[in-house]
Amino acid sequence: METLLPLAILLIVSLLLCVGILAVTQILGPKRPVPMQLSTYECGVKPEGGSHVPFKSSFYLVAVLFLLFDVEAAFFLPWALVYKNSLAEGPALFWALIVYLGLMAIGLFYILRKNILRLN
Amino acid sequence: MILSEKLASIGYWTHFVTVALFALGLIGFLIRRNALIVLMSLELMLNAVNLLLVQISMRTGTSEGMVLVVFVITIAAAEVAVGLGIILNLYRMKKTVDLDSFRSLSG
Amino acid sequence: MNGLDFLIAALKAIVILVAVIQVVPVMIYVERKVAALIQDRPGPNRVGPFGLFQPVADALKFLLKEDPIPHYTNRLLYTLAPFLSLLPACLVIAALPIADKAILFGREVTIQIAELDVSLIYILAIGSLGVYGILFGGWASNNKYSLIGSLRSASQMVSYELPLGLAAVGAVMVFGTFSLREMVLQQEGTLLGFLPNWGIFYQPVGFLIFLISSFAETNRLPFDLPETEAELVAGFHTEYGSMKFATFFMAEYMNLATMAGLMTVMYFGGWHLPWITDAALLELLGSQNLLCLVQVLTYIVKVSCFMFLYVLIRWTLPRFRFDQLLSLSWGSLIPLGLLNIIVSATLMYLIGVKQ
Amino acid sequence: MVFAIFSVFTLLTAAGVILSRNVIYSALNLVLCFFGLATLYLLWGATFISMIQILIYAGAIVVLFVFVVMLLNFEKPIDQSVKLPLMLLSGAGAWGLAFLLLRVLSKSVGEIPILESNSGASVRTVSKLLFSQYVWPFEVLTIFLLALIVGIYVLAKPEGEEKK
Repeated sequence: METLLPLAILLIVSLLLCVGILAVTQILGPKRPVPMQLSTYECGVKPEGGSHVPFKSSFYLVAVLFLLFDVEAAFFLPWALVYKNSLAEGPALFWALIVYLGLMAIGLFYILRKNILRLN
Repeated sequence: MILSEKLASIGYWTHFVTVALFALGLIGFLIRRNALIVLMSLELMLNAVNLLLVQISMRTGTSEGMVLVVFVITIAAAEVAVGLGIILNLYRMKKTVDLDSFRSLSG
Repeated sequence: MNGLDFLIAALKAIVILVAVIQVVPVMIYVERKVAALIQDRPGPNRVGPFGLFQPVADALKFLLKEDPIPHYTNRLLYTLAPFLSLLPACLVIAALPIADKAILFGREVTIQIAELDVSLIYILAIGSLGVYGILFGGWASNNKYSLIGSLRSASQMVSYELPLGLAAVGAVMVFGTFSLREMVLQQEGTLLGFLPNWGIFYQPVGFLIFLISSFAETNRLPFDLPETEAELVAGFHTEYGSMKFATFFMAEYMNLATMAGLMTVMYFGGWHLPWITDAALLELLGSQNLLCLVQVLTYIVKVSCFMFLYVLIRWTLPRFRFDQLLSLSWGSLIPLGLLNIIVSATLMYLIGVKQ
Repeated sequence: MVFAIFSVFTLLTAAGVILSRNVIYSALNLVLCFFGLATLYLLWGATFISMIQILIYAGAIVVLFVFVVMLLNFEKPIDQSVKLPLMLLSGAGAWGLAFLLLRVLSKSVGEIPILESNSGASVRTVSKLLFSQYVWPFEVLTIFLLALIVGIYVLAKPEGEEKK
């Protein structure tokens, strides 16, 4: 609890900083809206079509593969924490890693081989 | 704050938070027709379960609950990955994510 | 919990936050001067001696500009997005151990905002929230360029979070702890008699992966795809102006400082001076607070070296293409990170068996 | 006190998730809700779970949601015509269930005596348990994730092929 108190204060101060920045610009900045300024910026040319482009699923693929590998990478963290101290008790954790990393490498190899992300 | 005091705050009030979170997830699951929000409601329900597991784990001083939470989070990630993949495919066919428009499986 | 506790906590949080925010003006000045040096021009030299007050002028200018919210944008998210990127950048510094202990008001105070036992994951986790500012900013702007820019930049950030995490796993393995403070404490003394006992000598590959990923994670050149001025107008912040625009930059520079700080802590011994232990230094200086000051200065010097490296690289290397960027992460850095883990594990296992 | 603030915050944002008209606000609320939950875990001392919650839920899962929201183009909002009786019915049902659960929980979990020294839930013990007793479920989970990668490829492939 004691360790969280400075964190809480930091959260509050950061929030105040954000509000402060917003308020100061609102107060100090002039307000002279002109129509051109408030329209969508496309290099000065008149905006063309809707702003939401048809989607490319490769962005989705990057995000979803990130999600899956993030989960797998997150599992490494607790493993790494106990690995050093477990060495005295035998290689159980080492083999657990080999199996785990092997499976993860197969997954990675698969996406690279299938060229899912259209890398090349 | 000393430990027992901290744990005392894991009381009736936390049960209420847990079930309220679950109920909110359930309501969202039932009333919304946007597939994305339905999926999000599912996440809320899973999180209510996580909350309960952590609570029990802290109460009993064992780690089993935490390990289960790790598993639940993995399953949730998997569910979202597949769920959103399916939603994207459905959107490609129907140009909408309204669940009522996906009726091709019903008679 | 009494008033003194609260005072110390508040002092720690505010002083460190303000100190880290000072990185922004300093970096603006250094960046412009170095750019000028490399491009063979004088750079800022009008405001104050050697243009030293240029950052102040910049800040004033940002504050005094009109702050329009364009029509077609989603007003709430448009306003919120810069702060969604600033807030994680402010919060993330809580876990950095800047120095050991100081005596303040008659009690020992660690110079670290929050002494979490999971401070390494804390930085990775809160750091990963920075992507929302970019995503929401691009979406709310309702502009093709912003949308594409934010999608690209978010893809980049998430792709490079993985090697960052994997490199961190290597460090956790060596030190056997998540706590950055304990990591620094373990890096005291010398290795093999002549090298400082720093993490880089245990995890050289991990450090390299971490360094490269940190460039991409903070959207710096050579990975500054979010801001590719020539291709995407200005990426996700095309529609932003005035202080909102500056807020994105503040967040970027603060993230830079955090990354440099994290590398210092994990790979370069944090607050330790090389070849001299804290106990010997304390004997030399005679006072705990003086020792703490020396530690803070050491830390700042180490972080500044990294910051200067960032600036130098920004003005010397060309930009990557988007597919090159993704293939560098997925095709090289992640496999390398896995390889690093397995080699480290094997070495640790073999050394452990021998003992 | 702090605990109460953050639990109310969590519940409000959870309500925001299901009530927002725009999906992007739902996503924003979802992030805040997960952040609130992580804070609750942190307050209880479950630091590891708290950080994993932010790292995976807030940092990855919701990012995926936001990506999909940005990729899809919602021209007309859905959910305009939610029937009121249906809403009331499901609301009543859900809250009824919640009430039942609350009773069950306070009878079961609420009866568990609170341990004085709960050293059992530290990061280290959780990790140790995960890699000793639960190592096989864990490896099975990895195979499951591997299968998922293949599945994702199959799901997202067709559009990729059209692009060529």
